[in-house]
Amino acid sequence: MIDKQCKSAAEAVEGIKDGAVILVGGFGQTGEPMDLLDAIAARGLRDLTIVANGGGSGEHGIGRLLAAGCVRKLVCSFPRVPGSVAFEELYEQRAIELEIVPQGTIAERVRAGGAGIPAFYVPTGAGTELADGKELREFEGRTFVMEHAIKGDVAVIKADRADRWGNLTYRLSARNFNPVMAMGAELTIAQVEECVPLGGMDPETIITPSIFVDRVVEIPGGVSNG
Amino acid sequence: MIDKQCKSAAEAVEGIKDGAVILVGGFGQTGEPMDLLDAIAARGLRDLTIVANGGGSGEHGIGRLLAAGCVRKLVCSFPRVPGSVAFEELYEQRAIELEIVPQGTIAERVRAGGAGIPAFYVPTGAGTELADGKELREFEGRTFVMEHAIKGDVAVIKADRADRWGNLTYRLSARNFNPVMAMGAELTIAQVEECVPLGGMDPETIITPSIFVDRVVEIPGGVSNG
Amino acid sequence: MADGLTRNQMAWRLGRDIAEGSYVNLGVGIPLLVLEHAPGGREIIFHSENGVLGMKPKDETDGILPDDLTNAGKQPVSLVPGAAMFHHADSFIMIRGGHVDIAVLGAYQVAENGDLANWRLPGSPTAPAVGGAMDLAAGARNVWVICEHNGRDGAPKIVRECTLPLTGPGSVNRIYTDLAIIDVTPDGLVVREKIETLSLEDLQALSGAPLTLANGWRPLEAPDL
Amino acid sequence: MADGLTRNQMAWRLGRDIAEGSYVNLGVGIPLLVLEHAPGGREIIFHSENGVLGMKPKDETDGILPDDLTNAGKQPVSLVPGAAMFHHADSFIMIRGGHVDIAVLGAYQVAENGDLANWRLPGSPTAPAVGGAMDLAAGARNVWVICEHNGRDGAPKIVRECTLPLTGPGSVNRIYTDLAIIDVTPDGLVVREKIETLSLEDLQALSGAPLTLANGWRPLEAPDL
Repeated sequence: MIDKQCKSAAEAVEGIKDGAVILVGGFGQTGEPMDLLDAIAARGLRDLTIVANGGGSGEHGIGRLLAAGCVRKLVCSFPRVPGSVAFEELYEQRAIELEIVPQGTIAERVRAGGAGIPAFYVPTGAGTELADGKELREFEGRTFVMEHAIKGDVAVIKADRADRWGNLTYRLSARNFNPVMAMGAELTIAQVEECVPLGGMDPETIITPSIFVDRVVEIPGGVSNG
Repeated sequence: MIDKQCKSAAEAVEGIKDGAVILVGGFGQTGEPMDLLDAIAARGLRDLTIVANGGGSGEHGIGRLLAAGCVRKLVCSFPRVPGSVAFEELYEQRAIELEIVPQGTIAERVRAGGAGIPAFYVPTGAGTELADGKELREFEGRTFVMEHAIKGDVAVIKADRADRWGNLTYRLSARNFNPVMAMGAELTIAQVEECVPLGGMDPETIITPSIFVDRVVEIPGGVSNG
Repeated sequence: MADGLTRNQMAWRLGRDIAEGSYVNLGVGIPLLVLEHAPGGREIIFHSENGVLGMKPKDETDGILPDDLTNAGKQPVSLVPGAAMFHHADSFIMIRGGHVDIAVLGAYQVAENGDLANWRLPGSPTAPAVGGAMDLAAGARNVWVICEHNGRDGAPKIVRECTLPLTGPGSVNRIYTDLAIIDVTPDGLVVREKIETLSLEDLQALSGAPLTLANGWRPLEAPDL
Repeated sequence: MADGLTRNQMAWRLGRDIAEGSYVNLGVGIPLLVLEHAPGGREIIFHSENGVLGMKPKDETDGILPDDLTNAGKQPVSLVPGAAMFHHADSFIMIRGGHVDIAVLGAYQVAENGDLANWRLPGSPTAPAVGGAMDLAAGARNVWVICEHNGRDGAPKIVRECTLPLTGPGSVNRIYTDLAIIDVTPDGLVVREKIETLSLEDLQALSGAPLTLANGWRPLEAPDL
């Protein structure tokens, strides 16, 4: 019997290594897998690369991972919001590498990583400093930027419901980056509000099919920054 | 008030021109928008390029369009199934251009067309004759094929339910290419089993959001090839 | 000097120009005020890059947890009938693929050729942050900028050439400020509306690029808000 | 000559090698027979490129219209609990992105280096048709071929080099025929199982590339089906 359910966040994040590239779902606090990130921070890992939309805020989640000194590099579109204290401190001290990527390009690069597409072209960023050093190419008279796939060693995401195979649904805009990150990593770990019996989810309304999910942990409520 | 609903298939296909590139949903007969295709055939258009998974079968749908002499070129992965009489006849007479594209590459090329991505790289077809004449490139020691976006002038698709804004859901595997084709064209036309009032669809379970849909026509049952 | 519009009035005024049936993305800051002041009786579908189509201002009675549904500025919103949810990659298909009719964005500078700078202030000690601005600048069918005509230091935001890092070249179609509505055209910047009591000369003095007044220009007006 | 397995027995035998929890795509033809003969008591998730994960043989009592749910061969199927539906682009993310553990494909020819030819017969008057075969050959983690050991004309399907147009270079990991199970290894083709009464010499005579017999090879067996 397939059973991807773990008993705790700690068990769910076992095996992640120093130096791992970790894809993190969420947009602001919405859909951020705080408990899994806290569990990673508790492991005291080092030199992680975090790929996410933002740089976290408050003392849980990405914020905790940053404050705990686990992160060498942050790849994101919008590192700071009010409350991004840990990030701001590291940035001021030049104690973190930062790669700013347009939001849609992050999503597409991670999807490409999951889709077996090593590179693709976008108009986004052409003619701006974010295209500096990137390969440019014209198609039909317009300039495009070549972007490379991002592949995660691990994805940590938050979903609403799961079954023991790892099929997932999300709550409204808490969906955001989560299904995208789920596709892009070797090991995808989801914290969910509720586990339901196999067959308890309508096949038509599953957003992340089980093939993309390796571990599930039920954490009703979960910690939050606010 | 936004109302994308048309009164008939004939009204829904108004304005399509000779020479148009038409993206067609469906896989086999499942999800093929037969009534819209029959209505296009009835208009006697010429020199159409059809982008679809297959070459149709029977006397409705793509089969009718081919038999009526509307099609100059077929871009597909699998042109013939038992019953693809119209296609086989045109092919024997060399009266149709055929571009064979791997199934996943069709889907991705059309998605790219809808996503503002002019080109991307895939491993599919590398080292085979379907890569002949295509640009190759190595990434991390493996050879990939550059594939270009396909943009449709029109997409004709079949869905299950719609509202007057054009939000769509599908029936099981009748989903197949339909949501992909819906994204890839200037003008997207959907035939649906049932129109429901605005607000009658759960926002979480809509598969094709209304932004991709221009016209909707309710045709319960619809014609079928048997 | 004539009084200009308030931010709410600017947002209200921009809203009047959105045609029924438009799909409109609202950037953070002043652009999001358009949601509050959208014209009634007209169906406009607001897109948020975090996977929402069909948002409306937060209705506290909708039973949705504030953290489950936010706009691009991470503020709680609600849904209209006909709304749809999707993930980030699909959301940016809509943006990059030209499916969004209008992106409303803030600006540090807009050049007469439509170049937009709105994401980074060199020399700022804070980290740069681009969000979806470059995707919107590159992908939306129309980019409307909404911003004060001049910065806090009085410097014009409308310029011949952007001196700040670009968000996108040639992206902007129209500019809504507290003083005027200006089209970016192949023939330069054309004032379609301006505060009635403000002369073109005075408006020009507040601007860093040459303006011409449209035939049939109208007074820029908005109700008290 | 020893009797080989029937197609159903070949499919049955292949099914025994699929580990629990595997995501498995089945090509049209003999591969789809694996669905009918999958091992009981083991959860295997069958993928169909037309947007199905978790299919099972058609259960006429499931109330699903035959045209609403088909496999890659356009035949009606049913769903297991835990099934999920998706569209074609997402389906090929699973395939191209290496998420499908095993693709089971038919073959015209398999070369000793794993080259696969299964999509086009030059000189055939019918149009070529590739379907998802190249995507699967390029993307699945493991490609298992299932085919008769020899064609109707007796020609070996296992060859030194494919003479027919390739579906994918170096794609195949393992070959299931009516006579043997053969691994494609860096050291060449290794017979893991063969019909017990068939000597390696006889099997070699029916094959177009050199075979070696694995230490601990086992007899290829299947129940009557």
